[in-house]
Amino acid sequence: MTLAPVLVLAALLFSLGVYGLLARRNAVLVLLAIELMLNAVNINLVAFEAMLQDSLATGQVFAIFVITVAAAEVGIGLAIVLLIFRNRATANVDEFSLMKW
Amino acid sequence: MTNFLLAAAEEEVHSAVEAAYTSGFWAEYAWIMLVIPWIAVLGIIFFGKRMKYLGAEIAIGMLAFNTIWASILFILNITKGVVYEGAVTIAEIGSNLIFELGWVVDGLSIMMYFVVSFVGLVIFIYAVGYMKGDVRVTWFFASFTIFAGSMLVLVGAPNLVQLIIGWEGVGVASYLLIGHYWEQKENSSAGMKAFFTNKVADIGLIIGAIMVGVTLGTFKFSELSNAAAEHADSLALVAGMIGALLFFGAMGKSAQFPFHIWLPDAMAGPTPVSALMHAATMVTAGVYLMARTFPLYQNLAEDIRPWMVAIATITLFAMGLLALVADDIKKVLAYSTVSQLGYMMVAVAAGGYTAGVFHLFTHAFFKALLFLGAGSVIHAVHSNNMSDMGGLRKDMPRTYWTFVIGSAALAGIIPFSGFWSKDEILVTLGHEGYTAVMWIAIAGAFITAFYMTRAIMLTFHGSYKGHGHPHESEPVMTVPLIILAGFAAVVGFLNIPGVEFGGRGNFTQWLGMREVVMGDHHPTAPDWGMAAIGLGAALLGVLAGLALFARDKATQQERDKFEIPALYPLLRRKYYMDDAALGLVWLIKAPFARAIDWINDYIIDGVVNTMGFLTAGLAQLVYGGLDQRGIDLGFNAFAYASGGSGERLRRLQTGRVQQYASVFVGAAVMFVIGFVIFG
Amino acid sequence: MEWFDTWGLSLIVFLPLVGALLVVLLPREQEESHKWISLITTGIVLILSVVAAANFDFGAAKSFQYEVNESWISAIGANYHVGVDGISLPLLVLSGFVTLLSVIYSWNHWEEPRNPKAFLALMLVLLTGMNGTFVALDLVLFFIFFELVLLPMYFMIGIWGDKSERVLPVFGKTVSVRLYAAIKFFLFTLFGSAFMLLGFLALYLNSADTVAGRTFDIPALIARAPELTMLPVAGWIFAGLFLGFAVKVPMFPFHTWLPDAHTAAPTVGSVLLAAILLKLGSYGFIRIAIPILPEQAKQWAPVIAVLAVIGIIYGALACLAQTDMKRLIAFSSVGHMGFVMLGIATLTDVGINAAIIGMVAHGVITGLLFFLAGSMSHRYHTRDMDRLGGNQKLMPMLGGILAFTAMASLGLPGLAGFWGEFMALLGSYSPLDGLSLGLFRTAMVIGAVGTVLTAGYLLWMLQKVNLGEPKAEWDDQKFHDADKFELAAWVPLIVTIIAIGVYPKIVFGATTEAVEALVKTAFGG
Amino acid sequence: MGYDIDYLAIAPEITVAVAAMVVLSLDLVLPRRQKYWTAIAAVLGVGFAAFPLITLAISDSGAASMFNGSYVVDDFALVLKGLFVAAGYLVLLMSVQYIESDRYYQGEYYFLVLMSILGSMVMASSRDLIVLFIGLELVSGPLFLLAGWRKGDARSNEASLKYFLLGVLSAAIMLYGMSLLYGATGEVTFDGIRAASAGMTGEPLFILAVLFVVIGFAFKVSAVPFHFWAPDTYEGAPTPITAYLSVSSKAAGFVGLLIITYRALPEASAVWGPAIWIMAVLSMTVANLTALRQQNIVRLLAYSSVAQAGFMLVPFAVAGVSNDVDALGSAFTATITYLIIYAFMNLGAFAIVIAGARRTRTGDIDGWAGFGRRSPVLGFLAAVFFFSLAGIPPLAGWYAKFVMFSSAIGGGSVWTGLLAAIAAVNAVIAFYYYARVVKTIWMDEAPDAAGVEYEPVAGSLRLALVLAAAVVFIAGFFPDVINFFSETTRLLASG
Repeated sequence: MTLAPVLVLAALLFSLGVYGLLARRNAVLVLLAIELMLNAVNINLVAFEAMLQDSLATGQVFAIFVITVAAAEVGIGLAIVLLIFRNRATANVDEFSLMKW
Repeated sequence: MTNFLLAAAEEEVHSAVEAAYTSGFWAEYAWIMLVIPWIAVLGIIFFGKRMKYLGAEIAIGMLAFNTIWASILFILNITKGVVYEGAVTIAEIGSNLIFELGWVVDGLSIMMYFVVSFVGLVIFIYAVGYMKGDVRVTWFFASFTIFAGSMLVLVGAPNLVQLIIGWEGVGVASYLLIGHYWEQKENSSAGMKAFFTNKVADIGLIIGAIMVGVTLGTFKFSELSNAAAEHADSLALVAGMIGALLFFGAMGKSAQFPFHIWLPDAMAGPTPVSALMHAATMVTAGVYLMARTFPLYQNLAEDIRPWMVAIATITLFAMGLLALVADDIKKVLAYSTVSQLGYMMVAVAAGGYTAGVFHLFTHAFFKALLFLGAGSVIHAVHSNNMSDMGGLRKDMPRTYWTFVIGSAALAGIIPFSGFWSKDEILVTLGHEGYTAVMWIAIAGAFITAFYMTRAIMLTFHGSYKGHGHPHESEPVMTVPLIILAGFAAVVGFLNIPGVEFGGRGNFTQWLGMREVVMGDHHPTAPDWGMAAIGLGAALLGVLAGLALFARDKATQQERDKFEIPALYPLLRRKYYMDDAALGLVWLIKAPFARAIDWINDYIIDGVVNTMGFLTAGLAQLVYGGLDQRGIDLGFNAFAYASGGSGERLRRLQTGRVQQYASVFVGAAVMFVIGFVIFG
Repeated sequence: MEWFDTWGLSLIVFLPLVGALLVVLLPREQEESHKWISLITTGIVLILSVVAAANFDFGAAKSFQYEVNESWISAIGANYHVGVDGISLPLLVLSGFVTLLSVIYSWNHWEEPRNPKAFLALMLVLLTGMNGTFVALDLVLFFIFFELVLLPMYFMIGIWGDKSERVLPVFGKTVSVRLYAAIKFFLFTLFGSAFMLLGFLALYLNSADTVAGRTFDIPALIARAPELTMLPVAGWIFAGLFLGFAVKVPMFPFHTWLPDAHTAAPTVGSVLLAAILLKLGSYGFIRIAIPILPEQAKQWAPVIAVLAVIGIIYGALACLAQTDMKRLIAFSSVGHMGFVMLGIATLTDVGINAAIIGMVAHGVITGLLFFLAGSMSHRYHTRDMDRLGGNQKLMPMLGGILAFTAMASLGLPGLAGFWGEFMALLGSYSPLDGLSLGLFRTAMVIGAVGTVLTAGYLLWMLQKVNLGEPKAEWDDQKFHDADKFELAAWVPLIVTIIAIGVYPKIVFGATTEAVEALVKTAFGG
Repeated sequence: MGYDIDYLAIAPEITVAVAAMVVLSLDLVLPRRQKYWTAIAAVLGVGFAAFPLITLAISDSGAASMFNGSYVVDDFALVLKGLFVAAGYLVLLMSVQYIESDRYYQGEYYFLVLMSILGSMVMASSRDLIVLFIGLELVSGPLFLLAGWRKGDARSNEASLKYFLLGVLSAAIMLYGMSLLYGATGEVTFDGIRAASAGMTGEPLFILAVLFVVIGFAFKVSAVPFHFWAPDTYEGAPTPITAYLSVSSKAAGFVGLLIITYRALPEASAVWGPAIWIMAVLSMTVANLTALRQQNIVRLLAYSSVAQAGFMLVPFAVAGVSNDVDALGSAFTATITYLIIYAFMNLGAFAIVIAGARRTRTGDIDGWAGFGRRSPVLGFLAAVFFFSLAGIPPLAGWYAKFVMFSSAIGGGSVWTGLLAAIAAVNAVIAFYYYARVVKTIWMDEAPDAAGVEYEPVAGSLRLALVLAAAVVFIAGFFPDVINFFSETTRLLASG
């Protein structure tokens, strides 16, 4: 198995995530886009681990940590979105510009 | 050139000096004369107001003390000859730059001590009467004492630096005294003019002193000759320049053309100030400097002497002419002083050390006398202008007669002192080969006699044209007049060639009592031919004056009908010299100074402020620009690149979180691309 | 006196800080205690400085005395190294002296918003900074003290300064005089000192081949000068030091903070600024820049000389255009410091001695002038010379002192100001071998012309302020002449001016040998 | 080396973790009126963590290594943990009054802060990518929530959202970089990466990996152009949290950057060196210029902290550009020194902002006019902290700037010299806006002196102010105190 196609897949997935993050209005969709990016990382980690034949399975371990943390982060994200939705009755990220740079 | 140095450094001088009385009490402690004026100043300032004569007694006591001391030295010099020098070091920089304060006692300085102290004393006494009821007598006497004290420091200076100290001190005192009535702006301006003009000339003195100090490694007059011998090579290059610079300095103080402009204005001060300034202090300082540094001119800076003679000649003649048209009696005397200073300077410049100094000596007495006499008149008629005078002869006989004696001395009428000293100058000029100058000087003698006759006629003869009833001044003023008249009459005899006093020759030998021989020409017998020519010119002047001004008329203006059409406006405007000077000052003050101020505020500070505002503007640009345009731009570009539609672009512009994120990603991409390209 | 050898200088430097702490800790109501604490502290500091001068071994003026060298920041080899030699001794005494007089003067002269507690505390901190700069023998220590003076002065100007407003030329923006001046002062100095610090660091990094050997020690760096001055970056280093010191002096085109700061500052602030703070810059040249980088000093000397001479003429001409008395005096500082820098630029012992006595003289004279200007504006509530006039009549004593001080300021021989000017000209007639004679002699002549202009503006100021009849607007007002606190502050300065003028050995006695050694070490011969 | 857990070595972390649990439990059981005990428990808990730290520091047992070298407690870790504990302690002190006066619950607040502190402590000890990542997320996660603590305030919500989205984006980019790094080197431990990365400088994958990782941390330290979140978040978040963000969170980012660059990727200095050079220049210049225009004091401090981050990046850039071993070491300690000093002076500045806040909490700088006359002590302290930030001697900030300049000049190349010059100009610009605050406090007239109400300053806040001021003064006069800590960490740089 060659590594390259997997890496390309991961890169594409990551790019898709970035695009989603930048282009989606709805906060929930933005959160999902982030999940895409993190999963791209996971693909990378697992693929590299397979290529390297790491005896400690470091890549997989790393991936599991990433999955866990990603879950926590999405939890936090949803909590924030919920909070905002309560206050402002919208979940569109582009409407939050009270503070200017 | 250096042959003189060798010769001088050898026998004659040393034999003379060694024979002299060098270390007596009076010479060793002569510094007291230089110090007590300053103690007196403090005494006057702190206690003067509480005293009966408001501090004058301290000033007079001090000068009386100095007069006695100077007289003793004078007598010692006549009998034994005195050469002594002492100093305390006030600073040592490195090994060869030493600053000292000290006192020198030799023929020249003894003569000056005496003149300053004695003439000063007389004037001070006179001033007690003259200044009675003045707004600030104490202040006046304090300044007066500073004046005399500075002059003593100056003439006692054994080195150039101390001379500069005294020199500037004299300048400040003159500023204070000329501007004594500073409530009027003209008076304070006159003081400023005096100080400022002198300050300009001082550039020469200071730079000259620096060049002497650096080239020769000493500022001491007594070491100048020896040091000059040692550094003959390096000195040869700069001697002329040093001479010119020192002379430049002397021109200021001694009011040589074109620095004479301050002197007539200086009449703004009380009359005793004019007397002191013109007789003993201030204006003689320049001549004194030339006399003190005479060996330098005599032997090293020979090249510039003709120039000096030329300037002095212009001064003696052109300034004498100005005295013809002045209405203010003090201005007549002032221009006459400038003219006489020209005589002194021309003599010294031509090589007549003794002649020049002797004229200084005699001039001190008769000019003090004339000013005090004028003061007495002014005191009586409350005006400076001769147009308000006339016929005072009967009301003020003592003033009249003393004034006549003074005028005669000034005009060079035998046997008064001015005759002898002026004669010696003429002789010297002739001997040194300045024949043309000599004839101009003779013409000058004619003019002198002419304008003095005019002054006497307009003031004392005819009928009184002023207001009120003038009467003779009180004794405190007339007694000094009489004393001075006595001296003005007789001091000329001290230097009749061939006539000796006290076994050590006459004034010439007393004056020559210095560590270095002066090497000027000394006639051994009177030159009666020259005397006759000089006297003739003077008498001619008197006659001309009598012819023109003797007759009384209704107004003084009518009497004063002396007009030379071409010359008169020129003289009235004082050759436009004052206008030129004023123009220069205006030029500096108005356009230059304003330009600098403008440059400061608009250019330099403008740059500084611009930097500040630019930074602020840049801040606005970074803050506002990046926010409003840059980020949008970057984000739009990104959105466009990712295939976004116009509708999306518009929408995305408002979503700030995503804008931030897009910049974030964009920057990351830039970094990567940067490394791909440049890495 | 053994304790003095080790503790003397540290006491001189840090006692004011202790005093400031005491002042701060006492409640604001106890004004008298604040004043007395400040007076006693500055008094002790001055006494200690005088003791230091009295015990000073003038025979060994070129070596550092009362030296203390303790490890301070071991990581960078910076030490608490203090000591005085003949060069710093006069300045050390001067700073204690002027500060004491400032405290005395302040006794009953408070500018709005008063608050003596804060003002005195700042003044004491300032004293620490000034004294520290003069005794520091370590670049880092020097830097700390050099910067330490900024804060108190910033607050003095900003809080107690001139409350009026003015319009900035060119931009037409209205600014508060004191705030503009305060920030300008700070930014200028900070800008210079930032680059100065870079220079110090570069010196440090090149001071030895190994990390352990590197040092900020000034004497050690001077000893290493022959190698340091040959570094390829030495020119840059000197440029950095130059920038730092030149701003502080201030030299011509970096001077514009000075008129603003002086004009805006409260009286005592102006006095201290003129008397001591400006000296830090020129002292830095003498203590650090020249001996450590002699070759660069030689290369830069013509530049410094030209800028100095421009400063002399420029300052004088600018003075003639002023209508604000304090601003005029401020501009005069530009000219006077020009003479100081001209002296330094000659790189000869004569010139540097001239610079030091010029610094001391300018300190006492201009300090006194600012005192007088302050007292006058205190009474007239204006500094506009067109409105003043006849001061001599209204207040004879104050007017007399003003006249005296103006005379001293114009370099009257026999008073302190003369020696600095005269010797600076003397020095520039024969600068160090290898420097352009033509340039320096031209500088001398222009400098001499500058003395005339100096006389011109000071006399002009006297005429406008002191002489003439008082203007009608003052007719009904009662003016009280100099009071006892003012006299107590001024008379010592007057005495000093005369004393130094008549007997300059007071200063030269300490400096000559040290300067000679400095020049010899730096330039050989 | 081994898998054994040295409980003594991780006692500080355990203390903090236990304290967090206690706080959470207390919050559960305590009635509403006695919630303040949670605050006391949190403050005491962090305080207690200092004891094992000190014990560890004093004992010369050497470095403790756990989890096969992934978690190391050495001098570097101890010093930074000490910093995190101290900074956390101060933040907690600053929080007490602020949180009490709010309507919101207390327990979670302290729990979250404690967890964040714990995370930063973990980062200090991390010696592989996984632990580093865990630590980083542990720091950030609670902060996302804390930033939105003022739940009813739309600004606070927005702050939270922005911070969260950008934080996760950066985490994702960094993780992506980490995955590539793992792929390129086959290692996750730093020592392993270092060994494996020799000679890999030219490989695009490696370069990409390094850049992404560095960018991830650049976000954390809020370096330009990855700083956009900072001002908004700082403004919206509760002030004590802002203080925490600008100090501890930033410090954690720097710790990560330090370990990554010096420990794991010294071979890749040709990559991160120029990148950080650019970021340093941009951070200093852009942030300083922007700060000049700010009207809100918190935003001003936000930009100030961005600029300060730029100054702190200077030594990295030098280390990246220079090859000199000495320069490397001094650059490393320079950053640590700067970080320590910055922590205290910035916390002090925020404490002043909290203490001086009006009831309205507008934070407008002009609203501070006349503050110095009203409360001279606070005004004095404000001057101290702001001038210290500006780097004016003898306040501690000077030494931070000093070592920064020192390392820049020590780089010895044209680039580092240029960097030093840019930093010097920026230090001058920065002074202007710091001075502006002090000017407003001391020199401007209060426009409405009568109607302004200030909150009384609580004892805990006073303690925080005194502690910070004490450090600022002591470190200013005796920088060796700071050096003592930063020098012990030098070993890490040399491997």
